[in-house]
Amino acid sequence: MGNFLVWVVWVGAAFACLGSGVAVISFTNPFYSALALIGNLGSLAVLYLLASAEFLAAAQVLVYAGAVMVMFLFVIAYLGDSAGVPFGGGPSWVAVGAIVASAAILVEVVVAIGLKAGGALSNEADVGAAFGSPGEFGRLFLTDHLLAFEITSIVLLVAAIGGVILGTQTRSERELDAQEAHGRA
Amino acid sequence: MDGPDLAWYLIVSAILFSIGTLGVLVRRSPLIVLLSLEIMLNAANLALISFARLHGGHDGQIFALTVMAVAASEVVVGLGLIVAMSRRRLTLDVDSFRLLRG
Amino acid sequence: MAIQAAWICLFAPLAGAFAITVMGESITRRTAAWLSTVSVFVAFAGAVVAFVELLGKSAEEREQLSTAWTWLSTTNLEIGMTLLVDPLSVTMMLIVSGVGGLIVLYSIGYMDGDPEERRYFAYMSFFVFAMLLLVQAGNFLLLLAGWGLVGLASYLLIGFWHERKEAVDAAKKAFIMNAFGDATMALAFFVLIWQTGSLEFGDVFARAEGMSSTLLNLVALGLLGGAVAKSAQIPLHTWLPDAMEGPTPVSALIHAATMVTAGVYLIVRAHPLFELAPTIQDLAAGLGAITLVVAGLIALVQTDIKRVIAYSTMSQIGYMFVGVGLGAYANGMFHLMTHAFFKALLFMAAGLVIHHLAGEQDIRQMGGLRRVMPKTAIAFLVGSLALVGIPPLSGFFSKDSILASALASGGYGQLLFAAGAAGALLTGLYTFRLFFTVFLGQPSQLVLDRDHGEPHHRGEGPWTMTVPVAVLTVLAVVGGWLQIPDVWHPFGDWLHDVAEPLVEPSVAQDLLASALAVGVALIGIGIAWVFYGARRRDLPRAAALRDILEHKLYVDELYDAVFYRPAVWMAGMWRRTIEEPLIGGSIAGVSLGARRAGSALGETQTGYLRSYALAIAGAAAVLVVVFLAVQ
Amino acid sequence: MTTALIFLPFAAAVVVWLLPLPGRAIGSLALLAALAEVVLWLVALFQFDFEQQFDFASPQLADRQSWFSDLEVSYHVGFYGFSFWLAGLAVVVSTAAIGYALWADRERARAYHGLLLFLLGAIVGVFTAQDLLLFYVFFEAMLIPLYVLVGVWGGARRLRATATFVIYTMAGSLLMLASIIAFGISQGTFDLVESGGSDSTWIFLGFIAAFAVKAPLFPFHGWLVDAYRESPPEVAAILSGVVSKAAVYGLLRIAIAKFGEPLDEFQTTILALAAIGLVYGSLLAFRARDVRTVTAYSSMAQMGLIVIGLFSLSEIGLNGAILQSVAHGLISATLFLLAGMLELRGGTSAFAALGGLARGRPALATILMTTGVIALAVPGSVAFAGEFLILVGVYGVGWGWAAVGAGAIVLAAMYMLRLISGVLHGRRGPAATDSARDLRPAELALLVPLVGLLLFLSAWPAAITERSFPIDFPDEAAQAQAEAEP
Repeated sequence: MGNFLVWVVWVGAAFACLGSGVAVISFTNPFYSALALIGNLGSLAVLYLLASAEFLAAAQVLVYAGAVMVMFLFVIAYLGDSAGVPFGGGPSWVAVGAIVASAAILVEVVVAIGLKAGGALSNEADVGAAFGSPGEFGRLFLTDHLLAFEITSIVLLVAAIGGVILGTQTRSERELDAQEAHGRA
Repeated sequence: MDGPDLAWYLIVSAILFSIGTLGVLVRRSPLIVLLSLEIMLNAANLALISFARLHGGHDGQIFALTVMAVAASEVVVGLGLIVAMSRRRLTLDVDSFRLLRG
Repeated sequence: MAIQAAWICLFAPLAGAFAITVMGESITRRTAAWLSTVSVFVAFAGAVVAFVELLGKSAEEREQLSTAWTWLSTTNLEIGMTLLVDPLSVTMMLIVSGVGGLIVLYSIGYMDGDPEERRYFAYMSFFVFAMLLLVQAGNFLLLLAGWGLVGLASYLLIGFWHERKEAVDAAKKAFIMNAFGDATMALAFFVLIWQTGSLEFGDVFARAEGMSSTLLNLVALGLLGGAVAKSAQIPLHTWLPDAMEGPTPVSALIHAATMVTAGVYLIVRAHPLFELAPTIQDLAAGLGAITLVVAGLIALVQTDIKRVIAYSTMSQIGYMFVGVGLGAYANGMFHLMTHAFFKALLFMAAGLVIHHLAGEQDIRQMGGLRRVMPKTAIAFLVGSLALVGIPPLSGFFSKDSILASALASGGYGQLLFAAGAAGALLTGLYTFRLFFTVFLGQPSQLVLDRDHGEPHHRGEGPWTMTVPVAVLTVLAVVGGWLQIPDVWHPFGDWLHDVAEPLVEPSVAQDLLASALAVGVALIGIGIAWVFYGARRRDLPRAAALRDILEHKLYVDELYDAVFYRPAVWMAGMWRRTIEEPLIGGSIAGVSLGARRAGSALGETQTGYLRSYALAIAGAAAVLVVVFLAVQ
Repeated sequence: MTTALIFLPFAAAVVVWLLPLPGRAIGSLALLAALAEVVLWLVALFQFDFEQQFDFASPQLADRQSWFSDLEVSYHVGFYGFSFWLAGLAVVVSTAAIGYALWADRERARAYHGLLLFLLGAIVGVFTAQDLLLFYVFFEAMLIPLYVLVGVWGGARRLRATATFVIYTMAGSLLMLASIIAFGISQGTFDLVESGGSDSTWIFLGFIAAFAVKAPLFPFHGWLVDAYRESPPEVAAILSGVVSKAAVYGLLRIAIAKFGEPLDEFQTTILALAAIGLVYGSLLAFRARDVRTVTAYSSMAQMGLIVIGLFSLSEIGLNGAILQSVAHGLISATLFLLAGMLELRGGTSAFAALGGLARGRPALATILMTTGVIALAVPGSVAFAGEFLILVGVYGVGWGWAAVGAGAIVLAAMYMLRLISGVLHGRRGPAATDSARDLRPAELALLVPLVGLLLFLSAWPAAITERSFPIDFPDEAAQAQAEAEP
């Protein structure tokens, strides 16, 4: 019975995930897209949980859906009207090519999975309760994956500095603002 | 294990990745391109986590966490660029940046 | 002692040339001239010492070798800077440095006032060095070195007046035809090295007998090629008349007395090789015979005083070739020596005339000079008589000994004898045509003008010019007395051990040859008297023959058509068909292709960011297929 | 010792680049460094043991340091008799070139002199490298300054010249790199002394391609004329005099020393290409219109001759090739420097504009005449000695090669005499004005040592031939001789 419940949850999460993904790329208004992405991230977190990645599921919700997406929404709000551009367009071969390429990747991956399905893919390892727990992560990050950890920290630091620099107003931009303000007045 | 085969996780991951790709390739708004990128990264994360489960090792999950950190950084830089563009009164349309034209 | 003298003899002129070159304008022209003269006379002194030394030794001990340093070597081949002193080389050393010294002395007067006198004397000293190197060389390669360097000196001196195009062209022509001879000699040496492993005269001659007759013929032919080019024998003769563009003393020294006779020296020096290739030796004699007749004929129609003498030189060298080609080595060398005396005399006397007439060389402008320049006329007459072979002057003894040898050499020899006798007739004719035209008759307008003109040219020349002429006049008279057939032959004995003659004419043959030669020569003089002497008869016209002779049998034109023009054409054609379109074009093609490809690829750079992303995605799709397939 | 010889110029180049001195001062400094290099070479001359048996397995004055030990790559340098002379040639010619650059007062002197010194160091490196990878590094290091020197300081069409030069040399050296890697991997070491021979045709051809471009052999000479004509004269002097000898060293040290079967297989082909180059270059030189082009094509012809000597594969031919390399290096350097001096005076080296320069300019006339007659290999000159040995060597392969070579002597006489007459003789050309003065003492100071060396070697060519391959091995000539004497 528990099995059935798992199935229901999984199917629900999977469809929510795919549906919200389609929604992200279909809305014209970026605001709605961003909201759809939050849904997408949330349903993914459910899938993570089902795959025994509890810590990651939590991080997904807290960091991604929480922090990152809020930033997105701030920016969209800041941009206001100017964020809206036509949906697609450009040369038609780009659109056609995009569909073909995406479909091709999808088909190929599915074929690849199908070739392996039923064999190795069905025999997952037995894992203990500690699998995917924060404690385990902490231990690994400070032992085996110390380098990855450090590099990640440097990447984050660099990104932070980059964000600050990109966000700083330059003189030419201040002049633009001043002109506009003057024009309005 | 309870629930579906890991193959299904991978199939969801593949579909999600394709949706993200389509979004990146079709949409002109840099914001939505950025969002689609997030979808692609998450699709990859899902695959990583599935394989971690399959092999019973933590490496995949560690990798996924790193991807998240990188994704966050990427969002910071991407959004920073978008804001800077808008402040310079540039159109927020990826098709309008064509300086690379040969 | 003889060896040390030989080294001094060799290097004194080089030192002179070097000193004049390096000191440049810090010495006066006159000093440079004397420096050169002294250096050549020092060489002569060295030659005399060596000669006296050798005279005092027995015949077997007269050959001495001395190696100062290794000139060129590899593991299996060692070629030393080796001098060979033996009767043959000492004879040549005496002739070269002795006659050379007189001519350099003569040049002091002749070249006086030329702005580049220093250069002239440096070249002259250098030439004497090169010629001495040629005759003293102890191996074939050093001989070739001297051979090439005399060619170089000849080039430098023919083109001495380098602002005249004719002079420069003549110089180049002389050099290139001689370079051809150098090349054939070099080829012969390649064969010798591979067959005998050495270029030392002794080793080569000792080992040559083991060679196949084909190779021996090739070697001899190669050497003959060099000899023919250097000695201006048919068919490589056309440079010598043009070489008369150089100053007259140069013509006397290089193109009469010494360098052009080097071919004769070479055949004598390498006679063991030629004797192993009798066909080629006969060919040498045959070429000599053809040359002596043809050159005599051409000399008949020349109007330039120096060119007449130049053709006469070719003709006389033809006699020498006949002599050495038949194996009468001492006789050939003897004629070489006497010829050096009387031909240098003729050139220098002609030089006096030219000097007197301020550079005029056309005999049609001359005449009656006997009255103005009586001593010169006598000298010229002595030289002419010696050349024609009138007893008891030197030419008689030397030329008749060659003719006698020819008479003694069987059927082929008698054919050559006939040619030689015809040549004697021609010699008498053209020589006295020249003498009568220039010195007899009424003084021409030019002569009268010059004589009442500048006082500088009064008289017959400064003492530096007249003394050498006087000395050579004496030598031209007495030079032949060294060898009187069947009576007295120190010259033949002197050279006997170096080059044993192959023929020994009998007394009867000697007498017959002498009588015939003198007889036809007198007939020649008589004909000349009829046409050019007091009476001045009109000449038979024979325009076609004249034309052929004046164009030197069209050999120049032939070479022009066969070698020069094809080379020029080929160079031009290669430049048009290979160098520019293929070699240059391939570069242009590569760069054009790269540029085209670049702009074509540039088209794909639309600038749409999404098209780049699409490319990435498409590539990923393709890569997945590749991975699946490879797996 | 060898290391010092290589790195002295490099160090000097760095100093010259860094010191902020004015042009003349920096030029003098560079000249001093070059003279120091000459002195160093002379010191090495006395240390070198010419008595020692020649053997490719034992370079002298060698230095060795491991570089990448897992690939068996090492910094390994050393001299053999023949490479010692080539290095000496490089040092002497480069010194004269640097002196000329000082005299001509080039713009941006620090960069210019620095590059020249760098070039010198790389060339000495090429002539000493005993490790293939090191050889490649120096080979390429030699090309970089050349690209810049031609491309920046060259004549009007310098960009085209540089582009052509780059394309050709790059194509050649990339093929060589492929060959080096294949050879090194298959041998398990890149060390030339330790590695054995190979029979691979493709590896052999890769090396040949690089050296054929460098020499250049017909038909790989497309870069030659433009590069020699457009570069500054002192660079052309180094390029034709010295850099082309890197091909000689490479052919000898690698192609001939390491390959057995392919060498026999391709001997005729390479001899044929070299012979074609010899005749072709001579004929084109004969029709060229200025001093530089004549010298350029004659250079090609001479390199053809040298390659003929190398590929005669006989000891005499090899000896001749080395002697001729040294002689040709000195000759073409002198001629290019002279062409530069003529250009400084009249702005051109075209025969149409020159002529009649002998009158009143004795020093110029004497130097040009002396160099010219040595260049045309007048018997008795060092060039003649070299050609003679080469042709003796190749006569053993076939008499036809020797005959072609001997014919080329006549052609050489034709084009060289044309050059001499075109500049010195005949009527005065428009560029031969009174302001075109005789050679100045400074110019004589550059040329007289070169010409003096040529004359010295003419008097004693054995100085080099006795000391290039001091070895006794019975080759074919000796066998033939032994057969001739029963």
